[in-house]
Amino acid sequence: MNWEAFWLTVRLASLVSVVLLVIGIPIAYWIASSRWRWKFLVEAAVALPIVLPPTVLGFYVLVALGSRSPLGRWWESLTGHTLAFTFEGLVIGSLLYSLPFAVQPFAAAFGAVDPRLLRASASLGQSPVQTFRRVVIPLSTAGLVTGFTLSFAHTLGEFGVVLMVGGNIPGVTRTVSIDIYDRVQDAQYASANQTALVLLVISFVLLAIVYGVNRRAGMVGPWR
Amino acid sequence: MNWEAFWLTVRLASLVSVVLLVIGIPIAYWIASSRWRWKFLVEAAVALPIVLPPTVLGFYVLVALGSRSPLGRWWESLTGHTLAFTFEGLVIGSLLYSLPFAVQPFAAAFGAVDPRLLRASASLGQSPVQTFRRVVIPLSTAGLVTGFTLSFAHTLGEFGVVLMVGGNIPGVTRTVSIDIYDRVQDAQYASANQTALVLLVISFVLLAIVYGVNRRAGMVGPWR
Amino acid sequence: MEVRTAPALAVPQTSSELEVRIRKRFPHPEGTFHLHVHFRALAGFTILFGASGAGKTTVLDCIAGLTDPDQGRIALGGEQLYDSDGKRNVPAWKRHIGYVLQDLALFPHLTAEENVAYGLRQFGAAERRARSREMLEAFRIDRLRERRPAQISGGERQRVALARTLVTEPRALLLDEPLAALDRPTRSSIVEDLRRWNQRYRIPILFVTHSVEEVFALGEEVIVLEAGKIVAQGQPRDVIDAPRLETVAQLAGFENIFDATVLAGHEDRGTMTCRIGTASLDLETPMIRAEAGSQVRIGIRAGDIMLATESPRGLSARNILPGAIQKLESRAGMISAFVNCSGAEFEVHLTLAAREALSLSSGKNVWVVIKTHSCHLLRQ
Amino acid sequence: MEVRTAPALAVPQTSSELEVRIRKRFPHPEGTFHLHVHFRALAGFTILFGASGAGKTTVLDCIAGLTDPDQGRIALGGEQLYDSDGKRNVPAWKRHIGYVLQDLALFPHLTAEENVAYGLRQFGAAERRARSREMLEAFRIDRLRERRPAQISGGERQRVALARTLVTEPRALLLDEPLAALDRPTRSSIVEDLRRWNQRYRIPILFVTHSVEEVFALGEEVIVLEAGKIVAQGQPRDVIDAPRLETVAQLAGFENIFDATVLAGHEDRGTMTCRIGTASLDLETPMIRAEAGSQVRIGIRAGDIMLATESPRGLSARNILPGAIQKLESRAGMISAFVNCSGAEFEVHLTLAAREALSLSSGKNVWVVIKTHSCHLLRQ
Amino acid sequence: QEITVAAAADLSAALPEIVAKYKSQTGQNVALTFGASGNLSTQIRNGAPFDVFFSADEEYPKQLIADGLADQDTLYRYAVGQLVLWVPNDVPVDVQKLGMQALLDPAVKKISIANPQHAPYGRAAEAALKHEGIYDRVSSRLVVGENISQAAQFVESGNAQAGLLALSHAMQPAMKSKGRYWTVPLDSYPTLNQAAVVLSRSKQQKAARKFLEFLRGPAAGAVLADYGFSLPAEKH
Ligand SMILES: Nc1ncnc2c1ncn2[C@@H]1O[C@H](COP(=O)(O)OP(=O)(O)OP(=O)(O)O)[C@@H](O)[C@H]1O
Ligand SMILES: Nc1ncnc2c1ncn2[C@@H]1O[C@H](COP(=O)(O)OP(=O)(O)OP(=O)(O)O)[C@@H](O)[C@H]1O
Ligand SMILES: [Mg+2]
Ligand SMILES: [Mg+2]
Repeated sequence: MNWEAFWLTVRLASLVSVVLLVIGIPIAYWIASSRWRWKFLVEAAVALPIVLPPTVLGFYVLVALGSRSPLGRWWESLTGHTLAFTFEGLVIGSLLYSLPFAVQPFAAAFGAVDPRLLRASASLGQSPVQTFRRVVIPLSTAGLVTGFTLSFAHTLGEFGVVLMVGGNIPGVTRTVSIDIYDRVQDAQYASANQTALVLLVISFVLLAIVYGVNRRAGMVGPWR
Repeated sequence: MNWEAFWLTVRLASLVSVVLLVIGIPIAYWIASSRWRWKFLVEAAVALPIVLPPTVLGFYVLVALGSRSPLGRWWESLTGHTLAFTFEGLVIGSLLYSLPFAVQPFAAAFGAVDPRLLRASASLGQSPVQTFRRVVIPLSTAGLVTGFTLSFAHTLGEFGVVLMVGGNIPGVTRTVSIDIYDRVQDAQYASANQTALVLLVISFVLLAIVYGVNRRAGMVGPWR
Repeated sequence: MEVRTAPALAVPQTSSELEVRIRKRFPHPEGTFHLHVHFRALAGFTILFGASGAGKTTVLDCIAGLTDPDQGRIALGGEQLYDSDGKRNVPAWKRHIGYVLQDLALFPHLTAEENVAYGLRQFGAAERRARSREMLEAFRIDRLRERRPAQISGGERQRVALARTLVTEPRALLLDEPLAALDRPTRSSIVEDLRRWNQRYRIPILFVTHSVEEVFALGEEVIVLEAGKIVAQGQPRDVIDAPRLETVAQLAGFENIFDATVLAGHEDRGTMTCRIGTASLDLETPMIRAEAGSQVRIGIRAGDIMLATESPRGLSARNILPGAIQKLESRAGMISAFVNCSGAEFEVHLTLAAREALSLSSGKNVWVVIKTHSCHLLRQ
Repeated sequence: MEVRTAPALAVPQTSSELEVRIRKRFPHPEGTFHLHVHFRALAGFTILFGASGAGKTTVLDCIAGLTDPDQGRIALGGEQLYDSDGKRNVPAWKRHIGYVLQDLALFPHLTAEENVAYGLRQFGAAERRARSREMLEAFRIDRLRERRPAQISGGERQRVALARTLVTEPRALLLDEPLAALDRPTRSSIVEDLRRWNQRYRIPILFVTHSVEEVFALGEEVIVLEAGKIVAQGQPRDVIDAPRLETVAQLAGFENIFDATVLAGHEDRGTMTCRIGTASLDLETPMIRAEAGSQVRIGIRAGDIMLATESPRGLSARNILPGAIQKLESRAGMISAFVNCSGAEFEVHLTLAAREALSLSSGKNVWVVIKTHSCHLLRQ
Repeated sequence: QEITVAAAADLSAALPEIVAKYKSQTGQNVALTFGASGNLSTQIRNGAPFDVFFSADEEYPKQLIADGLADQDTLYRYAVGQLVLWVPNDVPVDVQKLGMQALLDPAVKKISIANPQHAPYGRAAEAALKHEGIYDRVSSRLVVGENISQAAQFVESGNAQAGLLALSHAMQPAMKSKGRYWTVPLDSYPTLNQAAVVLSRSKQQKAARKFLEFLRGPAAGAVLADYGFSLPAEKH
């Protein structure tokens, strides 16, 4: 059991899903509230990262962050090392790849809030941002939980991007998913199964906690 | 440009996302409407396939479909061949892997429908199933579109499971994502870039059509 | 509305009586709300009347099957809909009971016409269309038929909700303040429509309203709820015009309610004398079982009091009290006169015509004339 | 409600007048709805009155900033809120206008208390709590403070919505049928509260209602809307009690409206004689500019008509018509008598007291007495 | 100071053992990263912080040298890979006797190989099939794994009935009990030279070279042989 990889993975997934909460909410807010007629193009663009095979996306990210790209060189001149093959690089790659899993459910939930409540809030002197914070967000918890858990779980299992951008360096960028992959490749099935099982159980517990805390009320009404 | 792979991929992604619509809706309906206290455990379980690295999940699927598993033998006795390395096998693997991307947004949208409308529908003599069809589904389009596009786009880019279960057979199981991957591996960057670009453009157009048709109204209200 | 001559849905011709005997508790930290009612509603209008929060909507929810009672029995035309003993609980959508919800709950994704046609799934498209068009016309909202609920006014929405329920030809009808957002002419014409509907279908109709006018316009029977219990039941003229309870008198709009002390009884004429509050003013009221010295409350409608500008003679009324007009106020189509009689203030309603005839004005000395039987002794 | 002696929010002491001049069109295939109004509302109550769909809510939406007019100007206390020329359009949330929406729109995720405190973000937690508690008590809903909107009754919700808006101490107040779901005693006590509020704050209050009672209880000024236009404006006693338009008379609840033909004018006493419908019944009415033979409509309130059991003498009233009582009906606290005079049926309102005094019953011969000035000539 | 070694996936069993020996001798820590040789070389080009690169072929190291990313003088052919035809126990064909011809048996419905486009063993498999003259008759039954491990998984899970795999795989304990193999003659496919190189970017040139040196020694060679790698015939 490679606990180092576990700990790294959980850190990565938590960080990515929390950052996606932070940057996904404003993007989704814009998508849900803008009346720009070409908005649907932006919506389509948000979903694009996931249509590429993850290793290929990872390849492009690698090239973009690597020591031969301007971005990579700028970062290197700043920090002394490239973004690729670091934990920060993993975070960037995973963020890009999991973005749609956060943004799309958020936007769907925001758009479903009863507009009459937004009107009421404005008439009570609350600015759009306050209204968003005090009415839209609390009434969108199901969508927020969905986006959060999808991006969290997806980052746990993320493999292609992480492998490419991270380079599978123990303790720095070797996540559980790569670890399991390595074992399977190596025909160490027993230890692969064991690691996969532990990953599944821990993920299950984490997800169950999230869903349990944010218990859906169950549609009220005569659903018998 | 490998148009055969393209066509195959689009067929796969369409089939998978449509099937997920069909089987995801009842599952999401159950999640949204059940008042079973342990329901949250099922919700957590639905998200589990994505916490495994896709190739590893693919490996397990491969084992489950193979001639050494009961399921594989049963299928083989029925059809004369194993499910692995066939288009049907790809569909099964992708369905499993993309399930949470469909079910979770669906369930979130269903749960957000105003319960008073369900009461009104029941009082007008409509059974829960009719109510679901005539009220819940039409009021959940944003969530349905989200789940549909996420599962569609994700299947387009799916690589690990497809590679494992499909065996990369041209015209049968070689999808675009594998094709691009092969080219990158082979250092044919120019043709990889070109294929990736075509995939991105076509996906973008398809997604834009879906979002354009199901245009979000934009939150009504004084959002200035 | 025009009544269809050949309804495709069979109208139940059996005596359709609604029997309700239920208990339902909403526990709250500040005190449990406890609904406990037992009543029968025959075909025709039964008005549910009562203060805000009395439990009217909860009763309707239970009958419709949208809320489960804790215990009891609900039966319609002999069929058990709910029985906590027999463990029977017919689901709402199988009860065939029409219900116009207090918050309307129109389907936001459907046009007005589609909303109205929503419950007509059993018919073909043409029939569905014909029936809903007819109903929209009856409620004068056919011009809205292509619009969504967000694009019509509050009163229009209320009419769509009514039409949507009535068009399904239910076995019983539950109407929760269905006319609250309507103007007077629209309201009267819908009241007329409902009366005609009632004559045609003869089903039990439970009608919640706060309007005393609607009680009298529609009510064959009225049930008054207070804090989840039935406190009065009967014909409007008995329940509303001659209330036994102070709360009912308030709901019915009794303008004059006084504290009083019983002075003496007069067995011979079945009356007693009561002294109003601290004023040295005695009223003769109907007899009740109460000892001399006990405290009572007396309610008198402003419309039951007469004013005279000369001391009236030869009247049967036993209470003729001199006083002075304090002020006159215009009300809708009438005048309220406030008359001070030895410290007690009486509100008296007059028609505009009567004010002219008596040439009343502020400060004028008048006689207040009150019949014994206009003095209602109220329990608290 | 008890009025706070030291409000933390400065009450604008300047003459706060609301001026509204707007156009707004809702194009619909069946005909465009066209709102075009111009009015001023001074501090105090201005009632918006009009049939369902007349445009009342649209006016309030425009003033609140929740709907953009197509064109016009809205100013409050000298500040331009909207000006289509100057391209000024202050967003709703900066207007400081309180608005109780017709559909309430309580926040479903907040308790009653949190709903009420919602608009008080500028205060500290303690102050916020104190203010909302006080307001909840004033509206007698403090026991609900921990509950969500789904767990309270319709009338309770309405009171929460009112409290939520009033607690913010706005510069102007828009109330869209805020009392529609309330019982009579609760309604009167809130009317009292609102009057006191008005005396304290002296801000413009636009109040939409369908209740003539509320118009008279609150209205210093009333504006009648019809199909998006102002058709009458003034004090209730002029507008509602002496309407010039048939539609207004209907909204005000005029019970008797007849077709009539002008027979002759009497310049000397400023009256004219009209023949009612096909009945051979002549009425003397106030003079208007109309030629003999032209068609007019006449409205008479049931409360403005007197009944006499003997032929009245020495009365100034010029219309004394013999007839027979067709039927008597109980109304809330009064009696409606339907009297047939030579084929025309008059509805006459009597107090219960009057019925007893005259011992009226069906079939009895009576005289109907109508003053000239109770006959209102109506435009259509 | 630790050195980081990027190594082809087929060394994932052998290399840890060698590293353990090396550490007990010298106390030097060696971190191992396994991956597809193509991926690893792409990553090296983009700045991956590796010190030594063990490729599964000779091409990738040579290209790195040509691009100035590795030092020519450190290039070392550490092993030669061998191709075997592997058949699971439940497939009734006698591979020992039939050799490649076993693939024509109707019981063999699918044959797994690694991707000939970029995996050396895939290229070798293709060449061997062509050499045997049966490529055209079996090509419709080929399933392609993205690397040699995946090709092994296809047969091992029972989805393919035969596979052209690396000897190093066939010798793994997990595989040994499950099937039988026939070693494909070395002359039927181009030699699978596997080479290692020290990377120019490495800041620990000395330690890296020292580790490579150890690999030339008999201790490391024995371990490699145990895992099915034959030692190179000639040395640079
Ligand atoms: N879902 C609920 N959960 C808890 N308490 C409730 C719920 N619904 C209603 N109540 C409470 O039960 C009581 C009765 O409510 P109900 O809605 O039946 O009143 P109502 O007579 O219809 O009043 P209104 O005239 O204001 O509509 C009220 O005190 C209310 O607060
Ligand atoms: N958003 C909208 N889009 C189109 N038409 C609308 C919209 N809102 C209202 N209307 C129409 O404009 C007219 C005026 O509506 P409004 O809501 O102002 O009426 P109202 O006087 O408030 O009526 P009520 O007393 O029934 O509430 C109605 O005919 C209505 O159908
Ligand atoms: Mg109610
Ligand atoms: Mg309105």
